[in-house]
Amino acid sequence: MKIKYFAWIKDITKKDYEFIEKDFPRNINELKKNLNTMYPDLEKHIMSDILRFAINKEYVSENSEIKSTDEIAIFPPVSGG
Amino acid sequence: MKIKYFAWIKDITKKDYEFIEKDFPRNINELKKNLNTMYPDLEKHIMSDILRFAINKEYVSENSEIKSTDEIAIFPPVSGG
Amino acid sequence: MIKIQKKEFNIEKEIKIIKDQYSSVGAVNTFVGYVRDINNNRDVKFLDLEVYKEMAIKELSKIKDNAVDKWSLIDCLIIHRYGRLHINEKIVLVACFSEHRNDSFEGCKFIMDYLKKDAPFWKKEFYNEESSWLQNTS
Amino acid sequence: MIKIQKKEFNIEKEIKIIKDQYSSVGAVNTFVGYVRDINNNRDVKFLDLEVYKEMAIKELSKIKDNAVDKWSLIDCLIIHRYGRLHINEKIVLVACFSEHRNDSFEGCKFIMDYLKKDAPFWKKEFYNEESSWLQNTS
Repeated sequence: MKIKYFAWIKDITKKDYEFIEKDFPRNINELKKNLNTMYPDLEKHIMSDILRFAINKEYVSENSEIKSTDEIAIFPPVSGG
Repeated sequence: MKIKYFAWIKDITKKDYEFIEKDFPRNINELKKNLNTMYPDLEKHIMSDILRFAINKEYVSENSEIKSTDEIAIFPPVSGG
Repeated sequence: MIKIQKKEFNIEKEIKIIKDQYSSVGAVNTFVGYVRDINNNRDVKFLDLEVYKEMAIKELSKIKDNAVDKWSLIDCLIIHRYGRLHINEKIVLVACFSEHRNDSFEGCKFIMDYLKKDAPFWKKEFYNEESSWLQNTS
Repeated sequence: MIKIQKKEFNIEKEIKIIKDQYSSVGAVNTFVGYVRDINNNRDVKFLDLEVYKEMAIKELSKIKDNAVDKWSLIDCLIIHRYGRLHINEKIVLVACFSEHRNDSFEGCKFIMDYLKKDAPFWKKEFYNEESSWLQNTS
């Protein structure tokens, strides 16, 4: 499972992406819990609900199932255009 | 007094412009009467109120006064853009 | 800037001339109108565009000033061609320069609406063996 | 067509590539966004634009398809740059091609609104001695 980080999320994780190799979270909520543990500074943002999640380049708004082969992206509000 | 004609008005008047040298019409309504006499084929258009008049390159919507030195333009609905 | 001209224009170059003057511009909305191959279900060959030039400059300047005021535009460019124009040729360009995008969109729409209604230009369309003068609808 | 690229683009050339394919196009509305010298009252030096490229292509294609359907567009072009961009540089171009002008205006506005809301791009602005990540407001 590949996890990608963008914009200021990377300032917290200190990396662009990483792989989860075991104990895969089964859904987005489980992944959020894992992230809170891995990156305590991320917790307040995850709790505040401003971050967006995408599974395989598609937005997810609910607590979707995830598979071990999925690419999950976590990012702050966008600012393109 | 210079009178300018545009688009299909010219097909009726057979000219782009002409000068009125005497018996100047004092206002747009008098000019319309003169035009009806000069160009009988124009009358139905003048009566139907679709033509627009400009005095010295400014639209006039009412029966405005005109002076012997004015440039009057008469034209059909526009189709620019 | 108002330009009424026979010759073709380059969108990039025309916008750049204005944009280069203002580092505060963040948004440019541009409308370009072209001669289409079919109009009112008839095959168009070309069109002749007639203009009352001195009045068109006056009228477009007024429309432009109103748009600049109403939508806080930084600047605004209108180019309208006249003479014989063939299919796929550009007829008109309106570009509105503002800090933020909404003003540029609204300004450009406003100018196009009034240009279509009031600017003294007339199109005569030529078909295979006939021609006809057009009239803008609202 | 969707293009996500580092390099500068020429508005005239990009529009011509699409326009040349359709003689039925009578109207092209284009929006171009630029890096401004001042944002939120701060002097901007330059900005770094980050993108989630594969997702941006997917997301912009979806937005484009929706606009084409909703506004009967003949075609549509979106170019978005990424990487380091300096003041006065172009960031984004959206061009909507239609028969009549209203569809091109509405289509372009629709795409810009959704692009600002959903396309995965992030701007980091650099000032004299600081920098900050931006967030689009609605």
